[in-house]
Amino acid sequence: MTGISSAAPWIPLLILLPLMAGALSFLFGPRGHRSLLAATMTGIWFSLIRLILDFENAGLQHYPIGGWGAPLGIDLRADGLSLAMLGMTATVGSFISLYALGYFAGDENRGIRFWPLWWLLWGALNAVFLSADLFNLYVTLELLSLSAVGLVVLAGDRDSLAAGLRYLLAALAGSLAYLMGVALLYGAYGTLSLERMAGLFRPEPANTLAASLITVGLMLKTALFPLHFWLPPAHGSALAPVSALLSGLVIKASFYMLLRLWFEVFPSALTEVFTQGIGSLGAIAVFAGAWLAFHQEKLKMLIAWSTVTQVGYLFLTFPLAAASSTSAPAALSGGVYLAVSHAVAKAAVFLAAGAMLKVTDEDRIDRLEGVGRHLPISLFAFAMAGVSLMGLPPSGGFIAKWLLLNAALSSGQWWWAAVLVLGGLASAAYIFRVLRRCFLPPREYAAFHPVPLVMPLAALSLAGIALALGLAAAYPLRLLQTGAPLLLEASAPSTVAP
Amino acid sequence: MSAVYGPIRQIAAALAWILGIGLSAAIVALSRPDFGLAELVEAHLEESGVRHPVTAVLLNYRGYDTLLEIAVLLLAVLGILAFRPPGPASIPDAAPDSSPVLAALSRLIVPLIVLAAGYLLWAGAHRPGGAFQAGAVLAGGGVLLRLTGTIPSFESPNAWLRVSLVVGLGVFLAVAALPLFEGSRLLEYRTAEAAMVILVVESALTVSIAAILATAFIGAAPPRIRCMSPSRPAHSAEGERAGQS
Amino acid sequence: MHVTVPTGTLGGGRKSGTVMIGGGLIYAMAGVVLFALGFYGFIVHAHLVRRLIAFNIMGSGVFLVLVGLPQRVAGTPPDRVSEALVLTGIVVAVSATAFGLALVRRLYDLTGETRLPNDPRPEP
Amino acid sequence: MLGEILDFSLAAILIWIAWRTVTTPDLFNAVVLFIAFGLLMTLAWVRLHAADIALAETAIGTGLTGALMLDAVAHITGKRGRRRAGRNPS
Repeated sequence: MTGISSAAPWIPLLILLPLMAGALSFLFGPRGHRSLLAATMTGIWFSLIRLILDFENAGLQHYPIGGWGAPLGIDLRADGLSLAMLGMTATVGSFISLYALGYFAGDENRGIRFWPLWWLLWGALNAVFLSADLFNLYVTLELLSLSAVGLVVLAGDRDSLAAGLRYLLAALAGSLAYLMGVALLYGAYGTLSLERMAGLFRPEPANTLAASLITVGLMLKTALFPLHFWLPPAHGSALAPVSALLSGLVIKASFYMLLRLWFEVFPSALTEVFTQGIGSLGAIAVFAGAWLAFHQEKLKMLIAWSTVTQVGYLFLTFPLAAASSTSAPAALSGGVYLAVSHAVAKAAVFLAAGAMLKVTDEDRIDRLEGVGRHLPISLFAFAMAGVSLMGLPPSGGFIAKWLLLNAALSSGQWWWAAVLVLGGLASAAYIFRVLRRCFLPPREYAAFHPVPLVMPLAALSLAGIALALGLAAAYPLRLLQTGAPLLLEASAPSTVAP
Repeated sequence: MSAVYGPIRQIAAALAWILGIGLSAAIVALSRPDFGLAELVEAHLEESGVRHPVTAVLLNYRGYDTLLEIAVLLLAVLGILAFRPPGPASIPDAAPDSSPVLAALSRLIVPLIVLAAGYLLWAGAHRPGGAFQAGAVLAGGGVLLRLTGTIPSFESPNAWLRVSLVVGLGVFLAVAALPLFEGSRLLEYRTAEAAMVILVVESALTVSIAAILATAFIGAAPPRIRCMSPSRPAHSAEGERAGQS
Repeated sequence: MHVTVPTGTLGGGRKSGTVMIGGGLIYAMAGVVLFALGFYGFIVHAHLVRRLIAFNIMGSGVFLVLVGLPQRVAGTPPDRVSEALVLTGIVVAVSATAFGLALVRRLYDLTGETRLPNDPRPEP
Repeated sequence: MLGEILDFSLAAILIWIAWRTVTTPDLFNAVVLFIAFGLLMTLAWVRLHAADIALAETAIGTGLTGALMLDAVAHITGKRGRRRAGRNPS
């Protein structure tokens, strides 16, 4: 175990602040929710920046809650990967919060229900990214899923209720599969600490079964093909800021856990069959998702299917990182960078779409004519974020795919390189389908409602960040690689894999 | 089971068999730990502030799990409130059940329930019991009172209900954060104060758990007590419901 | 009290005479079967209340494994940590169930259906 | 020895009731069986020396979950459901 045991309050504050904000916003309703938002966001950013500074000085941070320390107590931990995910959450979360201020301005009834759920969701995300305990991760995942479902059903119509129920059932089944795996591992090793488990885990068949159950549960929550069935209805029928949260952030939490567990705790169980298999599921998701996205009639469903595609790319990390020790750092950085830039870009796209739908009152893509004239900022944001989703330069998506492409070629797996390149073309097809419509002149009878300016601006800022991630990639990538045991131990699987 | 669609049933059965057999084999083959937490739990019991090891784990060693868990419980209520139709401010309150037997019974039982909950809460420090059991028992009392009409139905939770719903999470968060101001760690109680702190947290948790569970029961929809009191005309509540949706 | 045996030996009772299959193993086995049964019910049923019941049975199975496994060697003291974990798990399960049931009721009020739309399974 | 016989029969009954709960065609039956299942789980927890879980299972697992389910079933088999109930045995 490397790193220092920290007593600075930044790690717990990142979890406590949003939870507290959730309790307060429920207690006080609409009163003072702007000041609460300002105070909490400032607190979160301040803690996060202090944590990053500490990390740069001292490296990996451990935080034994209650002073007990693992294995009796629960440890929190911050490394480069955690910080990248926390930064992603804070960035996307802040802009979605600002957007929500505008979005719920005329709908206080929903607004007062939105904020407590969203604060608890934010707290759950930070808790996932900081936890170093298998059972605690289960509780954080449940916190995350229930708040996410609560946000989906906020729309209140029958589609969103059905989608929310479908999502709830999928999430619950996934959690139980995960918990069964944890129960087996706890029975085998008598500890729940990730780091102790990492030292003890042996790839015996029983343990591998436990790891597989955990993996299936998390795949279900990440919506990897063929366990993606719940995602499009949930993300497509929720309110726009909620869709942005779900597609951008929530599915990344379970993906993060998969990376964390496989490359840190179970690397000895990584086999070529598993990595190539999960990569193939990812490849199928890339093409099937793009095909279905292209054929959607509703804008938000198109974007939701695009998320299925992007989740497919994320899972290419597994075959690329496990193949050889030379390709591992590039593949893992690329995978994480893709998760981060997709979060930013997809949130921007959903927010822009939300503004367009509020303006036109239409969810159908073929009714988007005239948006280019009436909502230029949103359309511009949509197009800019689309660049990142397609993986074109200069964007975070491009850097991420470039890293993955390098990993594919350096490990001699040209077929994954082909998936990356062709998948980008497929993404371009459905994005241009939307853009083409928007640039057509408006229909005569179409009505356009004004929206608060903060909505298109929030979308535009996120889209700008998606591009900036491509121009200033050096710092986040260095952060990801400093003191991250995940990447240091990534060479282990290559010696084990047949 | 003839009603269930053939192929799905067979696939599900096959998967369930594989799962069951695989997991059974795994349980038998699983290695045994050379290390258990039981000794550690006992070794630090003195410092934990309680004598009952399960309570020590729940509220001290792994108190952070419990902190998040009470947030999960609160989410059940937040989720239920999230999709309630806005509707008019006055849902016609389902008439209190006039069944004299139920009313008399509840007058008799409710004090006993409160007593039992108090005992469970107090007992948690040194023997089985604690906030969750106490809260659940109390919630049972709340449901009973709702059935007899003593507790009114609500459209959106009023201030008192909101306070009792979040007091558990709020107090726990405050107690967890307090050591941060003294340079200690999250949830790091001083040994001398641990017993007191745990009792405060447990009391707040009991209130919230009871409120949350009872709200989940009452708040899901206007109550339907038809099945339990056949004397009441069955259709009045139905009519309200249908008119509303 | 605590006995270590080589990994992978079943029960081990016949081998050394000091290790016996504890009651924990029986319940862990039952837990596994319940998990599989619940899983089956979760898949085959279209009715949402039935699926929530199946979910609860699956959950009970996991909890039995969680508590049973650490006690599988006879004479092992009960593991208080796993007991606390199960208490947490029960509360999480009841939260999810309450939320799910409320959603089912509302969906029924809106649509008159107790199953998800586009469900390929015919109504039992 | 007696304890082991008890454990085995309890495990078998738990599995049997769970099987009935999952496969019974009738919704109301399933809920009632599930409540019975919860009560038997309480016994299992006692046998596993987990008195806290036994208490919680009775109060929360069986009591509240059961009440919630009965209430939900009463709700969805009323009204339009009653017609449906007449149409087929569930």
